[in-house]
Amino acid sequence: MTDFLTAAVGFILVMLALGLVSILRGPGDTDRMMAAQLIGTGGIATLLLLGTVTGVPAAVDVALTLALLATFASIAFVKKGLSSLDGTGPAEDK
Amino acid sequence: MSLVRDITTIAAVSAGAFFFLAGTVGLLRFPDTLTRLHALTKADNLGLGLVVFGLLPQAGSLRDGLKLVSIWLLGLLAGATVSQLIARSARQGETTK
Amino acid sequence: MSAVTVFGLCAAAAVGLGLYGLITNPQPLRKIIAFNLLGSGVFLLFGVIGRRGAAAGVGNDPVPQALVITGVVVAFSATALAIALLLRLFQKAGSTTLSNGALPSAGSDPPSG
Amino acid sequence: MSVATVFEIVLAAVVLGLGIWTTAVRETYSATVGFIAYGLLVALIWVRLDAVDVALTEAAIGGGLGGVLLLGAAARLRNAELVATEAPGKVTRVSAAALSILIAAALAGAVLMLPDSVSTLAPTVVAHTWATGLTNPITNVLMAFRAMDTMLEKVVLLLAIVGVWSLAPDSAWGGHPGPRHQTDPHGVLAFLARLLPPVGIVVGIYILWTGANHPGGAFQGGAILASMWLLAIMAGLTDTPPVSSRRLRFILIAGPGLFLIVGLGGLWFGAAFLAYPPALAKPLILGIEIAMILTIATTLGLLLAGAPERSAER
Repeated sequence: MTDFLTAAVGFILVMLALGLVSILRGPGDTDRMMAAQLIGTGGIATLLLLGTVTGVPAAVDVALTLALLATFASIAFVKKGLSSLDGTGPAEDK
Repeated sequence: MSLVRDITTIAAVSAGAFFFLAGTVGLLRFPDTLTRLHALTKADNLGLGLVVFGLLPQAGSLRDGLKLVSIWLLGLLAGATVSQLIARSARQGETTK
Repeated sequence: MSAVTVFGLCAAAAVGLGLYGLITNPQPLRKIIAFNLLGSGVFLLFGVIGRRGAAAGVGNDPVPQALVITGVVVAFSATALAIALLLRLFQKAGSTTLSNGALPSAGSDPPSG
Repeated sequence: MSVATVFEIVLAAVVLGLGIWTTAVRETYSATVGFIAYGLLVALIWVRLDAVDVALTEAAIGGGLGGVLLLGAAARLRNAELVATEAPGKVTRVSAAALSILIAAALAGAVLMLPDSVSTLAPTVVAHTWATGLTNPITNVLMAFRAMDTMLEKVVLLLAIVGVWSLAPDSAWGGHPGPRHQTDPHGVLAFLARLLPPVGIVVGIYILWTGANHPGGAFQGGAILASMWLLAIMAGLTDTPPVSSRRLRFILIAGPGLFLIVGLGGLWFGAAFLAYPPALAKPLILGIEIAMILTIATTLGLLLAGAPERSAER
C-alpha cells in the first residue's frame, strides 16, 4: 500500500513539474495565472498522499492551510494580472 | 474488509493520478488559453477529488475524513472562482488586442 | 545516500543560487527574491541537520525548528520593509535602479523632491 | 534504490529546477511565480523532514503571503523594468559564480561529512514537557523555553510595520494603505470573499488551538486570518483602516504588550523574566497566543497592504 501511494505521489509530482514547465514558459499572463492554480491543487494532492505515506497526520492541516492560502494567492495573482491588463487598480499608481 | 478499503484507495488514487496526467497533457498540447483552462480544471476538480476519495478509507478518524472532504470543497471553490476570473481576463485580452 | 542528504544538497545549492542571484541581478526586486532563496536554503540546512536530533516522540529536533519559524517570520518582515522601500523609491525617482547616476532622472532629482 | 528515495530525488530536482528558473529567467514576473512554486514545494520537503510546524509556516508564508507580497511589487514595477536593465560585467558574473559554487560546495561537504556524534536538545525538551502542560515540543520551545526570542520576533514585526508606515508621503500620513479596490458587488470575487472568510476564520482558530498539542500555532493561524482579511479588502467589501486609528494601534501592540507584562510578572512573582508559575503556565501561554494571533493577523495584513497612500477622510 505504502509503495503504491509513494509511486502515486511521485507521479503527481512529475506531472506537476511538467505542467509548470509548460505554463511558466507560456506566452501570456493567463498561462502564468494557471500556474498558480495548478501548483495549489497539485501541491495539496501531493501533501495529502505524502502525509498518509509517511504517517504524519498533521500533513492534513498543512494541506488545509495551503488550500486557503493558495486560493488567496491565486485570487491576488489573477486580480493583479487583470488590473495590469485593463489599467485600473494597483498597477495604475499615479 | 481492509482489502476492500485498499482496493478502493488504489482505484481512486490511480484515477486521480490519471486526471492529473490528462490535465498536464492538455496544458502541454492544447493550442489556446481557454482549452488549456479546460484541461487544468480537470486536474483541479477530478484529480484532487479522486485522490481525496481514495485517501478517505485510510483516514484514521472521522475528523480526519471531514478535513479531507473540506479540503476538496475548498479546492472546488477556488478552482471555480479562479478559472472564471482567468477566462474573463483571457476574453479581455482578446478584445483589447 | 539517504533521503535527508538529498535535501541537504538541495539546500546547499539553493544557498549558492541565491547568492549568485543576489550579486549579479541588477533589479532590486530580483535581489530581494534571491535573498529569500538564500534564506530558505539556510533554513532547510537547519532542518536537515535537526533531523539527526530526532528523539522519542519528535521526528526533528524542536529547537532548530523553533529557530527556523522565528527566522521565517523575521525574513518576511524584512522582505515587506524592503519592498515598501523599493516601491517608495520607484514612486519618487521613477525608476528602481540602484547605481548612482546611471539615469539622468535619478541623478538630477533634488533629494527633498 | 527504494521508491521513497526516487520520490525524494524528484522533489529535490523540481525544487532545484525552480530555484534555477527563479534566478535565471529574464522577466521578474515569471521569477516571482517560480519563487511561489518553490516556496510551496519547500513546504513538502519540510513535511518529509518531519517538521510539520515549519511546513505550516512555510506554506503560509512561502506559498501564500510572501508570494502575494512579491507579486504585488512585481506588478507595480513592471514598467520600471524596461528602463533599468544594466547587467553587471562578465568579470563580476564569473567571480560571483565562482564564489557561489565555492560556498555551495562547502555547505554540501558539511552536509555529507556531518560528525557521527549528535548534539541535540530534543530529549531535554521532551523531558520538560510537564512544565507547561502543552505537548507540542515546538510550541514549548517557542512560548516557554525560548519565549524571549518569540517576544522579540513580535517586536521585529512591529518595527517592520513602523518602518513601512514611515515611508508614506506627507499627504497620505496616517491614511489608508493601498488602493481602494472596486469590484462588481455581485461578481464572483465578491461571492468568494463572502463565502471563504468564515471558513478561513474557523481554520485559523483551529490551527491556533491545535498548536498546543499538535503542529500549529499563533503565527500560522494569524497568517490564515490575515489572508482572509486581505481577500475581503481585495474584493472591495471593506477598506484598509487608516493607520492613525487608535483601535488599530492598540491591536498592534496587544500581543507583544501582553507578552511583556507576563514577562515582567515572572520577574516580580517568580524566578526570572518570562518565568511562568507552573500551575498557570498553560492558561498564560494560551492567553498570550490569543492576543498574539490578533496582532499577527493585523500586522501581516498591513505589511502586505504597504505604506499609506490615501489620506483619511476628514
